[in-house]
Amino acid sequence: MDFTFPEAAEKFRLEVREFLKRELTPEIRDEYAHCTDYPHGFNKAFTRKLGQKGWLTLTWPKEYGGMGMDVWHRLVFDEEMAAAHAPVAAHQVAANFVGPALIHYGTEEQKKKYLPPIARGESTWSVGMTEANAGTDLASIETRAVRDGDEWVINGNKMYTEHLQDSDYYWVLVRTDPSAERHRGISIMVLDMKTPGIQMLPLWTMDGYRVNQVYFEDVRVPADAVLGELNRGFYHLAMTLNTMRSAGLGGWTETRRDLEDLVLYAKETKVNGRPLIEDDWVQNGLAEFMIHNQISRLLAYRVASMLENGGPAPDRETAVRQVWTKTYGQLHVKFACDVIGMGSQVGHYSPKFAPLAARWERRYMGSIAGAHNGGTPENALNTVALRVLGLPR
Amino acid sequence: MDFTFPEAAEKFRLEVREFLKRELTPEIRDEYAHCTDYPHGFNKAFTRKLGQKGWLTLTWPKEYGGMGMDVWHRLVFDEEMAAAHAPVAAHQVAANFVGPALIHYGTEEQKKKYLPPIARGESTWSVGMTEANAGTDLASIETRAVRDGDEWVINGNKMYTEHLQDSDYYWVLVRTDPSAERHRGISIMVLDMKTPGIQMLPLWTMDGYRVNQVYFEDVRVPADAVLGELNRGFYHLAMTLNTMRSAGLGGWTETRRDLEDLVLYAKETKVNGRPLIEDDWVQNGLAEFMIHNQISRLLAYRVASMLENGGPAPDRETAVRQVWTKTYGQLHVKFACDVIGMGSQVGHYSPKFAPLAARWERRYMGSIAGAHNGGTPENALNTVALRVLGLPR
Amino acid sequence: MDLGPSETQQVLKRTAREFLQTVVNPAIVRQMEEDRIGFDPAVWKQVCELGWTGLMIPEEYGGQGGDVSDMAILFEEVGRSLLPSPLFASGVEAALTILALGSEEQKRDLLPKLASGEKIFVVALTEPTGTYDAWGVETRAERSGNGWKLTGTKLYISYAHVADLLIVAARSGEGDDAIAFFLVDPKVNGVKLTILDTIGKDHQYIVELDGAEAEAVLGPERGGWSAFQDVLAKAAVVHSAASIGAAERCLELAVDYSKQRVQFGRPIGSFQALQHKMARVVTEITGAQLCVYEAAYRLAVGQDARLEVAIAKAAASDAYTNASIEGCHIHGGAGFIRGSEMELYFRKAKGAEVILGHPRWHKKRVTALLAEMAQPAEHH
Amino acid sequence: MDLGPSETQQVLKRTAREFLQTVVNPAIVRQMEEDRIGFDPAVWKQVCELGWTGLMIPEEYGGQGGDVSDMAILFEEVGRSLLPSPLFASGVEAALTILALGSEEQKRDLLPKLASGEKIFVVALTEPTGTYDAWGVETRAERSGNGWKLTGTKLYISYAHVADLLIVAARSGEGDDAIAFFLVDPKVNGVKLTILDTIGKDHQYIVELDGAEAEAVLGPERGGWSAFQDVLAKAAVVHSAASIGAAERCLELAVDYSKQRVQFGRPIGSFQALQHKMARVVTEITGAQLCVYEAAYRLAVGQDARLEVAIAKAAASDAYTNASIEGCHIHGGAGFIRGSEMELYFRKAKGAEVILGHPRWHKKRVTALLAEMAQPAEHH
Repeated sequence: MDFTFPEAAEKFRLEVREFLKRELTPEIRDEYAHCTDYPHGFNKAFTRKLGQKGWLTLTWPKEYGGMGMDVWHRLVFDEEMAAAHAPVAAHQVAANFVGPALIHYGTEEQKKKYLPPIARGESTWSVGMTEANAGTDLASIETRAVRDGDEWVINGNKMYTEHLQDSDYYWVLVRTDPSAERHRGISIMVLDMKTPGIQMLPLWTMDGYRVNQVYFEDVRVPADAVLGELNRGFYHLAMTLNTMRSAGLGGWTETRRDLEDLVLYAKETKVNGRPLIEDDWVQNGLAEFMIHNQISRLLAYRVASMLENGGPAPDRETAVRQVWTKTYGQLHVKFACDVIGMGSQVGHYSPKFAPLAARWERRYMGSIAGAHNGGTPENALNTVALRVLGLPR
Repeated sequence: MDFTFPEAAEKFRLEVREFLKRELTPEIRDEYAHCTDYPHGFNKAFTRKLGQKGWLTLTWPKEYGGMGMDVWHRLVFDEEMAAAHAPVAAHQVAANFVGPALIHYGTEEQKKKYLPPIARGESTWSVGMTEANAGTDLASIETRAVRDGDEWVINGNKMYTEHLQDSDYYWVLVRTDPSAERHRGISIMVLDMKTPGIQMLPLWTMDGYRVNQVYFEDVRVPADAVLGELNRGFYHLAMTLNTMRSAGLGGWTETRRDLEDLVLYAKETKVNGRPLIEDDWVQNGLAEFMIHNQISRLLAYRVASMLENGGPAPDRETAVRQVWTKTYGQLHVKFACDVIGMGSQVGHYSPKFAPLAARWERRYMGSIAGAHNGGTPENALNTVALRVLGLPR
Repeated sequence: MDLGPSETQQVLKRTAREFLQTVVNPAIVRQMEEDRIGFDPAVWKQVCELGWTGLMIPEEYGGQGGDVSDMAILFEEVGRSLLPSPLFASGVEAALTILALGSEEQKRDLLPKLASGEKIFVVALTEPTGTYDAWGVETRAERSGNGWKLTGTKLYISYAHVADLLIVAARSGEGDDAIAFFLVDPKVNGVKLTILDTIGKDHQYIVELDGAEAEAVLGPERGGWSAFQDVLAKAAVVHSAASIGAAERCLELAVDYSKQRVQFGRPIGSFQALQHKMARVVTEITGAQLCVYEAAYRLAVGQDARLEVAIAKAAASDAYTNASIEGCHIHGGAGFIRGSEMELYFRKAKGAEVILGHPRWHKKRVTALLAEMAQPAEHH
Repeated sequence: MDLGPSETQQVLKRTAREFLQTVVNPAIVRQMEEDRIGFDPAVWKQVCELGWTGLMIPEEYGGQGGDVSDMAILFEEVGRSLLPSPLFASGVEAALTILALGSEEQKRDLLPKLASGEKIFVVALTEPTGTYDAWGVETRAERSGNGWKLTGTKLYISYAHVADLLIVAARSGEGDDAIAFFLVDPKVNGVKLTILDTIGKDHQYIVELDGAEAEAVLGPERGGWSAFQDVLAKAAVVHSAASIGAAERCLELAVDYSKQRVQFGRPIGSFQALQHKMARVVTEITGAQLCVYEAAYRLAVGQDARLEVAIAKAAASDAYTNASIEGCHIHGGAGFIRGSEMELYFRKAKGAEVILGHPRWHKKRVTALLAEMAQPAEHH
């Protein structure tokens, strides 16, 4: 039984922390806190600096621009980035989702072409899966690619794509064989965003970040735009989703910071002369918040340890982690708002009267999207019930 | 908008209260609290006294031994009985479930035969619906009655029948046409408990009351044992279930008494010198307990008011009341145990160390059965979803 | 005992729904969020003409002579529609305050103007601590000649920017008794109004008072606070009724959406997990609504309603919050995108929850009242 | 970092499960509930021979030289099996207490007897107030010649009736420092044992001390309380591990039953509402188990584990309670009838919840520790 990081990883932590202290200027941090288009800050220059260090792709093989290091280094990096509220939107999708998937099923040519720029922090990707009529039922997507000579011609739509307005590439799920049964006949393609025919309509989420509605009108891409096997996209996708679900392992540190700030707030804020934290319900809620955060941390470590041992991400822990995130997150946001009380409705344009810089007002508005990103809370529970417990359909 | 009882009903309340003060001796109350076979006290002599007053059947037509009074009198009576912890098991099923159903679909002969003794508090009934393989899916019952000349011959089993060991009659659901589709071909029959071939195997619930497993072996009953129309039992049953669901309208008073006692306990019990009730979480939990109890009361009044206006029990309020009972009840039992802490595990054989006479220890053990009696919590939620909200199956 | 709206009240409710359907919809609500004034003056004029501003004002002062239960029934519809207007601030809070505290002369002067809609009055009670307890009134009133000068910060003051008169709670000394309600013209020196950025974008204001001169005291110079408790109670119940109406709309939206939206070949409303969510929501709303009605009834007939009011506000706020959260979840992506109807209710629910006492605060009151009443039963 | 049992611990766990399957089952557990002694002496002998009583005792005192994380792994299986025995009372609580407080001589004298199973020792700490805080120790120790006499009531003392020696916490004055642990022969005058009626029927006793003479003080006469905190921490973690094992069994029972039980033509495990209940249970158990492991690990290697222990006990108790409640609900009628396996776990869960600190109490500690640690972050 062991609960400590390898020494090398802890040493690396100091290096990352030092770097962030130096490079994460107040301006960048401010952008992160108040930027209205991205949930997690978008800064290409900062991303390039991380790429130069090789930190975006710590665990990738060296031949594709990776550092060939262990999972603990990656985890340490993620933890420090999240704790520092460092911007990640310019590289996250590319480095954590697209890259690993490509390593798995891309052709050698595709790997050579796409991976090194990702590792250098020079190419930004978006992922387009869901559609207006598909939701989380991805097997029912309607966007079609039709072969025309050496090219594919794409028509259809995608919903809720983040930061596509700043992406170089667009990873999309399209139907390439409409005659096949719904799970078959789906392929993955990569679209250079300079390709004509891609239209974007911006939408904003309640808490103020931009997601795009995307329309394809006779978008022509070359034959090698297909990633992995033709018509096997849905099976490749499972791998991508798995990677997504075992990503963000360092994210608990951001929540821990939120919690610590809330504890301080409860210590310092008085109600009729008595500190809030002396209220028993505040104590109880803070403790439950802490317990859940601790469990997020341990589940992340557990998933990491299985990955490090060469296995795939474990079903039980991975699936259960989704349930934690999707069902308990909302509870703690509500609790934090209750602690703050009347002030929890105040936004950051009234800084003087917005407790904790209006963080919880924004989190409250983001709590729905947070629970639905990458699958609904019900999807997460279904996965645990069907795959982990083997309950009948 | 009006929230007061009619004056006559309030006057009647004083009469009932006076009666209970006089007749509900400490012995009877003690029996109620500690009797191990019945959840709600079983006392035939006391039931007969109530029958002599006509109080068991306040709203029945006078021709069958009723008093022809309004629903408010009935509600007042139920409230006072529950608040006083008066024993009801000897008449409850007969007077509140079987009787009203018989009035609805019995033959005139059956009404004349069965109703007046019920009104006088002289006949005790049990109801047998569920079976080992049926659960709440009553359309799947397997007990069969086969016609043989002038008689029916019954074979099969029933589960979880309360106080059958002391009943005069047994109201049962049996399959009379096995070739019909599952909802059809079911009939209701009445069995005189003196009929040979009925075997009882006692089971005890966690909190110590007896429910019977019943086996029928060639039980022969006369042709007129069929209540209502042959093979229409499942449809008659819906009526009985409705009556059941709109019964127990006075039951909230017992919970209110529990709550008031808990408030007193929290006022008087000190933790390290500080009264429990000064703890914020205790305050919050007691308040939520009170709010839910208040809602139970108002829903009961609302159902009563609709019944009084001649309508059937309203779907929304009746269904919603089931959800309250079945889902929130458990929460408050758990909360009360939390308030009591270490002592919540102590039973009534250690009276010195059992807070509040071990009531919550017993309630905790009874909380599962309480939620499943007459349908699971899920059944209640399904009913609201499908019947009240009209959601698709 | 009927536990529901009377026939007259049912007519009021029906008429209100019909009227509101013609003058407000989600697009208008959203537009008014960004609007400087925050409501449509033409609609406001109609609202006043319908007599809603004067609904609780006796006929002798130019009102309709209704009671708080009438206003609660009306506000179920107002809440449901999310109508942006100073109706609650002026027609409920200010009207009740003037009725409860004002001298006969003040009532004769102010109430007809309020009832007709000629003037808008706004009560300025809460401060940055956000409490409705007496200790929260820290604004000081100091004698100055024959009058008073007020200094302090009032927060969360809805529609202060359109008020013709502010009714400001301030204290001239220690103790609850030293709190009085001052009439202040918002245009005098020493009053500064700044809009507050709120999740509901509902035109709440910061009112900074820096030696602002009061025109007069509303009613007595001492003892106003205790008379004001009845105002808080009635306002809380009316606001709770609005929450019930809004929660019902959240439920409708969720039910409708779940019947139409197909996933995995089935309408999502056929999935048991979502069915049970909605079943819980309707359960909570049904229960809370009865609590609100009972509180309104008791206040209307003058019975002690302290317990019922606390229960009503707590239950209604919780029901609305949950209905809005579950409604958004059921809508999935369509529930968190700006521009969706559901998203509006989600944001407005937060404001409804914290105004006039957070559910937590009311629950504390419930238990305090229970503890006060609890006596060992005679046959224990 | 592997976050789970080591290979040796996995062997221990497997062996334990195999052994326990042969010696205990629900019928035996139920029989032992009614039994005067409460456990099978023959099985107890085997348990001692397996070295479980001495698992945490250093080899020099006749034990196996394991640590608290080994014991936690073992207790996952013990908890799962509901084995009735004084293993926790003697092999965990008493062993830890003697190790933490005893003089070298006392250790040499007592530990080998405990490890071999020759003697059963039982700690008597809690009193009718049911707290594990120092203020709860109200039993008085008074000097009497060279020795001490004890007066007070100890409650919830598991297996006191088979103890060869009681280790009684009592105070000789005010302050935590005045609490010491006294060795008392339960057969001396002034000790009265009465069985306590508990929901778990788990042989807890009332120990009434009326001037009972102590043989000796275990370790120091002052300062024992602070050293004892480590005992409480380790015991809480081991008991939490037992809860995890039991909760896992509840989940298994629920899953199995729901796959077999058919209602409305489908196995009930195919209904989404029940699926989600079970999914939540497995989620809670998985999380709580990791918390227990981390606390055990930190205690074993001697790191500060105050926060982790409080989290572990709270999370494990909550997980077990919920698993037992949901398990019963899923079983329906089969879940509340005496004689069902599910019903056993439901009742035992209540005892597991309240022993060694209710989750509420541990949550208070979590926040107190958080508040102690919370400092403004440097880049805020």
